[in-house]
Amino acid sequence: MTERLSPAERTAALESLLVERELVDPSVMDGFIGRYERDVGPMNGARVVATAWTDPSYLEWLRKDATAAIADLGFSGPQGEHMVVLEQTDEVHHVVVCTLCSCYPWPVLGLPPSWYKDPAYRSRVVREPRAVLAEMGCPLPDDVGIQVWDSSAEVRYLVVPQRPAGTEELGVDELAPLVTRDAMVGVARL
Amino acid sequence: MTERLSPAERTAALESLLVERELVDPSVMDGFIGRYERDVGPMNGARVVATAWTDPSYLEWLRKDATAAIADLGFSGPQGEHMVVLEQTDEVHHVVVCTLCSCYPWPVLGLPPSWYKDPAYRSRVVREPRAVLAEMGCPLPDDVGIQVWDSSAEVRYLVVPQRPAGTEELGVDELAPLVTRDAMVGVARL
Amino acid sequence: MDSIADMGGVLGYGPASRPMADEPPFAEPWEGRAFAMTVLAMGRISGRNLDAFRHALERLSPLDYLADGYYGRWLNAAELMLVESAVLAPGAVDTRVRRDRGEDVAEPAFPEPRKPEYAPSAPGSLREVADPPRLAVGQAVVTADVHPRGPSKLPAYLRRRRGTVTAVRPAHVLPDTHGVFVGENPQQVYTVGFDSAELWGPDAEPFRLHADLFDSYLAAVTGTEDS
Amino acid sequence: MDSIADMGGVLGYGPASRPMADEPPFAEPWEGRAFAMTVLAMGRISGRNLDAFRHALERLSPLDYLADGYYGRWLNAAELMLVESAVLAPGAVDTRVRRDRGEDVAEPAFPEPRKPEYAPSAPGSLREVADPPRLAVGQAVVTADVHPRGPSKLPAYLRRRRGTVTAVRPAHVLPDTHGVFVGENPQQVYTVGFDSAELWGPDAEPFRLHADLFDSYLAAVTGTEDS
Repeated sequence: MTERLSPAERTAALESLLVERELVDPSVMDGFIGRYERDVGPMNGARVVATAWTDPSYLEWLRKDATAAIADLGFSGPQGEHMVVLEQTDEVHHVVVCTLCSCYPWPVLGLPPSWYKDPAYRSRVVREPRAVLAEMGCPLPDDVGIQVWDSSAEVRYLVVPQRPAGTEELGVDELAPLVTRDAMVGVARL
Repeated sequence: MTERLSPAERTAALESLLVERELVDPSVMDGFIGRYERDVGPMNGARVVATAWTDPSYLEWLRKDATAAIADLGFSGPQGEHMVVLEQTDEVHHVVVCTLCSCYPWPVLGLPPSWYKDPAYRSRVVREPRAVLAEMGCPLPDDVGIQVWDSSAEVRYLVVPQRPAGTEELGVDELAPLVTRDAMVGVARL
Repeated sequence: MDSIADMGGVLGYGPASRPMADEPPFAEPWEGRAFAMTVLAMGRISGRNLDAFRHALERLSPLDYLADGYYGRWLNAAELMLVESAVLAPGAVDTRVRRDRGEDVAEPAFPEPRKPEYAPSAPGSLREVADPPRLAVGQAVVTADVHPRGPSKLPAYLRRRRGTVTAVRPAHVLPDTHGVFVGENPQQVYTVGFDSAELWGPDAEPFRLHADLFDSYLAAVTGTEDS
Repeated sequence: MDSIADMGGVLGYGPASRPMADEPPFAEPWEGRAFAMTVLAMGRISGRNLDAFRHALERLSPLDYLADGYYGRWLNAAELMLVESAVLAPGAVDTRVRRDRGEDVAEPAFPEPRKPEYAPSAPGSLREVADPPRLAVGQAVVTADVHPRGPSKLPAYLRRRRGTVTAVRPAHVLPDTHGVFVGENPQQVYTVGFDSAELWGPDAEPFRLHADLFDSYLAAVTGTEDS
C-alpha cells in the first residue's frame, strides 16, 4: 500500500491551501478553536442541571421546552436546535449515543469526548448497554432499567443526573461543579 | 495512534519466533510457497475446462460429480472438497464470490487474485453484479441473465466458460492456454 | 447509506474506553485546526449543509474513516467535499504535504470552483410542515426495509423492526435529499421505542432503545404495543 | 459474526479493481511467508480448524482487518490464535520487530502452550449425517433472523429473506460451533436462490443470488417460489 500521510501534515497543507484561496482566515480559526476550548463545554450543561435541581419551576420548564429553558441560561446554537432532557431516577437510567456519526449537544456539553466518538461505544451501547456501562466504570444495579437514546436526527438529549444526597443546602454555584460531563450523557452516576 | 509496524517486519518476527518454538520449518515453508507459486494455479482449472469442451462424457461426469471428475485429472485437496461446475451459456452468466472471507477453489485455480480478495468486489458483486462486471472490463449484454454464487459454506465453484468460436479443431493441449483464471470465476468471457 | 459509518450493533471494535476526567476537546493541535477549518470552509461551499458533510463522512473509504480517528475523518470528508466542489484539485493536499517536506513536486492548478446550486431555505434543520403529525404517541409502527445508497437516518439495525411512537418531534429537513442537494423535503420526526429483544433476539440484555425517525421511514401497524 | 468481515452489500469500498493477467500469487515475499506460516502453524495448534481461523479473522479490529490487505489479516489472525493458545506471549511479535530493528527491549518469556482440547473427528469439513435432507429442491424457505456473536455462515444481507432451495449439498461441520471448539454438529447444507429484489428492493439490478446455507439457518414456508 502507499504510505498514509499523517493527519497533522495533511491538516497544515489543507489550511495553507484554503488560506491561499481566501476561504479561511487563520485568526478566525483561532477564535473558533478557543471558543470550544474555553467557553463551550460541560460547565454549561452543569449550570442547567444545577438550576433544575434547585428550582422546581425551571425543571418544569425544561421538561416542557428544554430548548427555551436552556437558551434562557444563555446556551444555544448549532447542535442544540431542539433539546430534550432525560431524568435519571432510582428505577431508570438513560444513556445517549449517535450510532451514525457522533451527534452531541454542543451548546451544553461542548465537543464530544473521545469515548463518545469511539466506534466501540457507538457500535455496542445500542446492543449491550449494561455491559458497556460496566466496562466504562458505571455498573448498574440489576433492578435499574436502561433506556438508550440513539440521536439519529436533530433532537439532542441532555441527561439530568440525580442530585447527590447531602447537597440539600447547596446553591447553584456550589452544585454545578459536582455535575460531570459523563453523567450528563449517562455513562456515569453522581 | 501508535505506529503500525509493517507486515513485512511482523512476518519476519513471527517466523523467527515460530522457528524458535519449532512450530514451523523454513524449508517446509519454502516448499509450500513454491507449490502455490508453480504447481497449483489456474492451469489446473484450464485443463478441466479444456477436457470438458472436448469430451462430452467428461462434461457429463463434471455435471454429476465434479469433485471426482476433477480429481481424476489429479486436482484435489484443501478448498476443493466438494466441487460444483457452473456452465456459461448465451443466456446465463455465472460469477462467484465469497462475501464472508475469500473462499476460492485452490486445487483448480490456486490462490485467489487480488481483485477477488478486495473488499470492493466482495461487498458489491452481490448487490450490483452487472455494474461491477462492467467496471472490471466484462460488460454483459442486457439479455444475459446473471447468477451470483456466494460460496458461504464449503462448496467450491468452477465456472466453465463458453468455448470460443473457431476452436473446433483444437485439442486439450491447445485449448487449455486459452482458458483464463478470470473466466473461470466469471469476471471475464473468452 | 449502507457503509461502515452505520455501525450500531457491529462487533469487533473492542471494549469501550473509560472516560478521562477533564479530557481536552482536542488531543493534538491539528485536531482543533481540522475542526475549525472544516466548519468554516463547509459553510462557504455548501451553505452549512451538515447532512452533505455527514454523507461525505460515510462515503469515505473505511480506512480513511477509521485510521486517524474522529478529526481525521473530518479532515478527509472536508477534502472530499472541497475536491467535489472543485475548490481544490484532486491530490492537492498530498502534493502540498510533499512540498512542505521539501520534495520538488509540481502542484496542480487551482480549479474553477463549482459550488452546488443549492441553498437551504432557512438556517438550521427544523422546519414547519403544513400537515399535522400522521402518527400519535402509542402508535405501533414498523420501520422500512431499505438499502440506501445515499444519506439516510434509518440505521441498519433499526430496519424492518417493530416499535412504538414515544414522542412527536418537530419536522426536520430530510437528510436523504437535503444531503445530496436535491431538496429539503421537511418531514415530521418521531421518537420510536424498541424492545431490545425485537432488535437483537430473545437473548438480548433487556432494555429499551429510542431513535428519532423520519415520517417516511415508518408504517403504522395494527396494535399499540411493539412486544 | 456481526463484524466488518461480513461485507456483502456494504458500500464505500470503491470501484472493483481490474484483473491483471498473470498476477503472481504473492505481491511481496512476506505475503508468501505469512501464508505458509499460517497454514502450517494453524495445523499444529488447532488441528487445521479452518472455521476457528476464519473466526479469528472476523474478530480482528477493523483496522487490523483492512490495513495490510489479505495476507496482512492472515498474519494478524495467526498472531491472535497463537496468543490465545499461549504459543506466543501477548506483544511478542511487536517486541521481536523492535529487537530486529536494534532496539534494546526485553522480550516476554515463552508461555506454556494451552491448545484447545478439541480434535476434529475426520479431515476436512464434509460429514455423513443420519437423517435424510429435510428440504427438497424447490422448497420455499425463509432465512433466520439472527445476530451472531460467534461464527456464522449466514451473511447479514441474507437474514430474514425468502428464497428457494436450488440444490441439496453434502452435510458439513457447523462453523457456528466447530469454529469455537465446542462440537462439529454436522448439518445438511442447501444452496438457496434469492431474487435480487428480495435482497435489495424493487430498484435492484435483476439477478439471482445463490448461497450455501446450513439447515438450521432455514425455515420452510408455504409456497414453492420466492417471488
